[in-house]
Amino acid sequence: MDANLLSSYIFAVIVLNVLLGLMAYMTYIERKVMAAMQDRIGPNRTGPVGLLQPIADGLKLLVKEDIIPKHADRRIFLLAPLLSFVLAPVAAAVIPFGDSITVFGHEVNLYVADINVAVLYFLAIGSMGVFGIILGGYASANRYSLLGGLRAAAQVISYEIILGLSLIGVIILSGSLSLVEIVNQQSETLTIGPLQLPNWFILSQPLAFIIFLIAAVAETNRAPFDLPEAETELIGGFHTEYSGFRFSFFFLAEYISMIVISLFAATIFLGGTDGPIQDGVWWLALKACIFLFFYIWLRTTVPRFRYDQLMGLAWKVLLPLVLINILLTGFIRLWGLGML
Amino acid sequence: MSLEITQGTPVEISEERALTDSRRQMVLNMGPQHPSTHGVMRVVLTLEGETIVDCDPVLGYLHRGVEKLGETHRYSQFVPWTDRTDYVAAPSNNLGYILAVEKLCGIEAPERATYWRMIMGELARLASHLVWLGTHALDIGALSMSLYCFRERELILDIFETFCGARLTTNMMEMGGFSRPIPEQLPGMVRDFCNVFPKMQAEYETLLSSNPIWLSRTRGVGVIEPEAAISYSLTGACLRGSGINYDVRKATPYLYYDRMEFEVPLGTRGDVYDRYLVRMEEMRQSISIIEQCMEQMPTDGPLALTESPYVIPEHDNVMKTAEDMQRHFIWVIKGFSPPKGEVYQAIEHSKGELGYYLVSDGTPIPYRVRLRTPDFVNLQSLPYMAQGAALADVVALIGTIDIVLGSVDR
Amino acid sequence: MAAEVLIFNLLSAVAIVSAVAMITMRNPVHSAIALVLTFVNVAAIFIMLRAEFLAAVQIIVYTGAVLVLILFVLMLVNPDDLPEFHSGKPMQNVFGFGVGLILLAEISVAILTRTVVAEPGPWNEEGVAAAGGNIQVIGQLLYSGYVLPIQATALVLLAATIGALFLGRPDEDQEPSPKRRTVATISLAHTRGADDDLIPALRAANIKREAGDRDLIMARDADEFTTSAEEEEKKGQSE
Amino acid sequence: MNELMPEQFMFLSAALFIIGMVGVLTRRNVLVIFMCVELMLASVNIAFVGFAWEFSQMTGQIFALFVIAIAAAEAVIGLGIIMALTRQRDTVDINEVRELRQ
Repeated sequence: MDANLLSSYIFAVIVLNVLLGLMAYMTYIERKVMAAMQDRIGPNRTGPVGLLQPIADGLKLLVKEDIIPKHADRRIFLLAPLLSFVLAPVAAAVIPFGDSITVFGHEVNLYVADINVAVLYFLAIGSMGVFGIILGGYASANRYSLLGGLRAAAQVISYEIILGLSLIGVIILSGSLSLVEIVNQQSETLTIGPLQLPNWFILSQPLAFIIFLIAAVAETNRAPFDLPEAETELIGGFHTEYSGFRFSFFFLAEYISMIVISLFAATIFLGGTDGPIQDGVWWLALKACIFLFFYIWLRTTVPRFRYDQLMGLAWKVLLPLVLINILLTGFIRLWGLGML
Repeated sequence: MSLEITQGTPVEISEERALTDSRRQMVLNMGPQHPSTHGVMRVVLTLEGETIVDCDPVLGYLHRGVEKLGETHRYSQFVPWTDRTDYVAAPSNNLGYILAVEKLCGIEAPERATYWRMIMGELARLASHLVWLGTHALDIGALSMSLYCFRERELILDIFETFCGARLTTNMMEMGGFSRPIPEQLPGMVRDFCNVFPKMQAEYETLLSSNPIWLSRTRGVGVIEPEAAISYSLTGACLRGSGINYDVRKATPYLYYDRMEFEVPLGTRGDVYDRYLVRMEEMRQSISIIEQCMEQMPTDGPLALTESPYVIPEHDNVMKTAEDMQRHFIWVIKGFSPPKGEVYQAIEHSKGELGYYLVSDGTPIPYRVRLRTPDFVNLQSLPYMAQGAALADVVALIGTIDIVLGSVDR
Repeated sequence: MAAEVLIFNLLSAVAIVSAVAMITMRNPVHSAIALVLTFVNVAAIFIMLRAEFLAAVQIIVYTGAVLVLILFVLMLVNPDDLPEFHSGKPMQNVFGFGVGLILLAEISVAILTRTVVAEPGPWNEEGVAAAGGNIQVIGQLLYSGYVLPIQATALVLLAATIGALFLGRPDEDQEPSPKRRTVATISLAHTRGADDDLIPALRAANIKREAGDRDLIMARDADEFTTSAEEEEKKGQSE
Repeated sequence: MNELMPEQFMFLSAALFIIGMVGVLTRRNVLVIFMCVELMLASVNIAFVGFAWEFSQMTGQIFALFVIAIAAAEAVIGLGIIMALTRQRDTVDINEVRELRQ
């Protein structure tokens, strides 16, 4: 096995573990931030300022009884959370965490894979991720779960389209589907008169960025698009019947996909590891944190959409906007190339 | 087993019908253990996709026979039971019952006590509206509202605690006024609250009224036409949201509401949003009423009609004079016997017209106690509003009726 | 390279086994999951055959969209009696397998005796890499030599969308949902009545403008708005 | 066998196609039949892509792309028909749908 492949494997393991650890503390940070926004204290009993809370939660979920409903479709019921959980971190494979570094004399790339269809790969994994939710909803033999699964199917199909189309503008400008290439292009400096601006795609594609943000929230089933699990309507929706570590798989999957999509957004629109001083993975982390904060902020602030309003937003508002964005970007690109 | 509901439609039949119906209808049993039914209410929904075809509320999971209990307790012993009907606005329930008994006995509390009763009633309305707002917003998905609302409700509960020692089940009102002195710090607390609260309320409104998702979730949803509102016998914000000008405080003023200057907000469309606006405006009017009460209230004067045989004698005198001691003994052991007759007293409760109907046969125990609880009557409109609505709207509709299951099931 | 062959054979075996599972599973949802597995393996085989773009499209379109739609319809059409076995009649089964075997034999012969060999094109591994990658090559070819077919495909998709809209619209003969009961105004059994018709009476009212287009009417007195519009009109005429 | 042979993908394509065909012929649930049709289309794609790989051409891949696009259109229409069918007849059993057989 050549060293390149080996280093990729090692890096993949590192990314996976960091993601899992981040995810655990993501729940802690979410609870703390929400508490601050809602005028309360948040977890503060387990460890100093509640820092051990995620571990306590994880332990609790692991040792809880694993209940399988009597009429459930047993095999699918067991499969669904695994499917969700396995697919969530896989998408992180294409995210570049920086340039290559030298470890023990080996050149190690700070990404798991640089494939030329990275953006499509990301979308493909995202579209597979919904299977866990749909199947979990179906297999629970519970009508709330079934409704949750149906909602998830319709919602993810609709917003997958929006998500994909919102990236087309960036792809037109960069001319590549590889995330490494997209990041490299963004690290150039744009000079407009006296202004020295980074060539981040958020500046050239602001509309696409906003639409991507909305679609990303919908894609991860977070408030205000958390219809598949709307706890005040569907009592948890697709995971109503899940308990113990199977529930925690769904839970982990949701948070991991949140982190991954934040990293992806930071990579595509905010220049990834590019920063004003000393480029590096910390810039990516900072940018992703902004997105994650945005997620939490939304959750504390806005009410939930209704099913028909959700669909209406996707098809009547976002789709036309994103198509207009593609058209405009195409024209500008052609004009820039001197083809018009 | 066949559960009869008000319209005489057995629940079992509707489930059977849905199962044999060829049109892919699904029966969804919402509750009694559901986070958004505000307690133990069960709603049997017949769905087609996400659209509601039929909606049957099933009540009685919290039935404790409060009315029957009233027929086995002496008049003054029933007051704590009224706390436990609508437990988010206990002082209002106490007030309605005490007013009914006072009407039966033909006595009236002194001026100062009446003003305090009004203040406590309006504070109870505010507390109840805050709980309503928080839970209603939470049902629709605005997570933080409930915490903000409960924060402000805490101030009101502190006032209740200072006044009577209890926070939730206050058992606050007494025959003929108040037998204990008003705590010194209480007027200051009420004034502070009146100063703080409008700012807080403005904050809530910026969070909700200008939020497009909140607007789209509440506007045009659950419309009750004025005719329907009247024929369903709705009261409170459900009626006024549809534009009917009926407020017990204005229509048949009790206490000193005829001395107050306040306005009754009326909606124009009768949807969830109008009821929200009406309740928000009612909160502002309540604050103004409390302020007027604090202004008009005499600083001195008796708090209770201690001379009346229906009222417990002053605590200080019980141990000093033989007469008061005897009266006290009889009042506590035997209770008082109002004259024969029947009486209906309605008050404007936070949820609508709360009526107490009492029949006295001249003994210390009432012959009949009947509660006209507003949310029980208002809940009738749920199937009317839910038909053709989306599944997600049901929680908004249950929220907009503002039910407390203790009061619905009694 | 032997590893390549091994991986290919493994992927093919899983694809075939799950395809067989698809047609033999009793529960259509299980069939759909088996089909997902087949498609994922097919996508992997596409990557092995140097068609990365197609692999991604295969997953996004087939598994991501088409199969999610199928699952959606599966759950929607009959949620209560979903796991039903819709297998064919015995005759049908025998006939089906027979035809399958015959076809398999025919195709096997055709493959093994294949003589047609085309000229190798320029797009071998080096050629594709030189042109910038699989996607770049497909893009360039698609929008140079295949403009007309791609337009036609776009038209087909548009027609399909319109057709699906037409098919999916609600039934015309569907029984209308029960009409809302509107009842004539009755008295509230209190000293005050209520308006039959609010709107004209409200023109003179004390109106508080709320957010947006909403108004709240502030009633100062219980006697406001208790006469109907008709009565008002009559009063005005008599005066 | 040290190298990937063209016969391998051809047999895979044929096998998947035939499995799909047998499914169409033997199953009665219209949705499963529909899935079988999708499988047959995918198997044809394998052949297209395989030949493109064998002869270092791109035409096969481009045609596979068209096939996927048409399959998506077909899926939309097919599922629409199935929805309309279940709405009117309340069945997904192909043997009970005989309107066109007369």
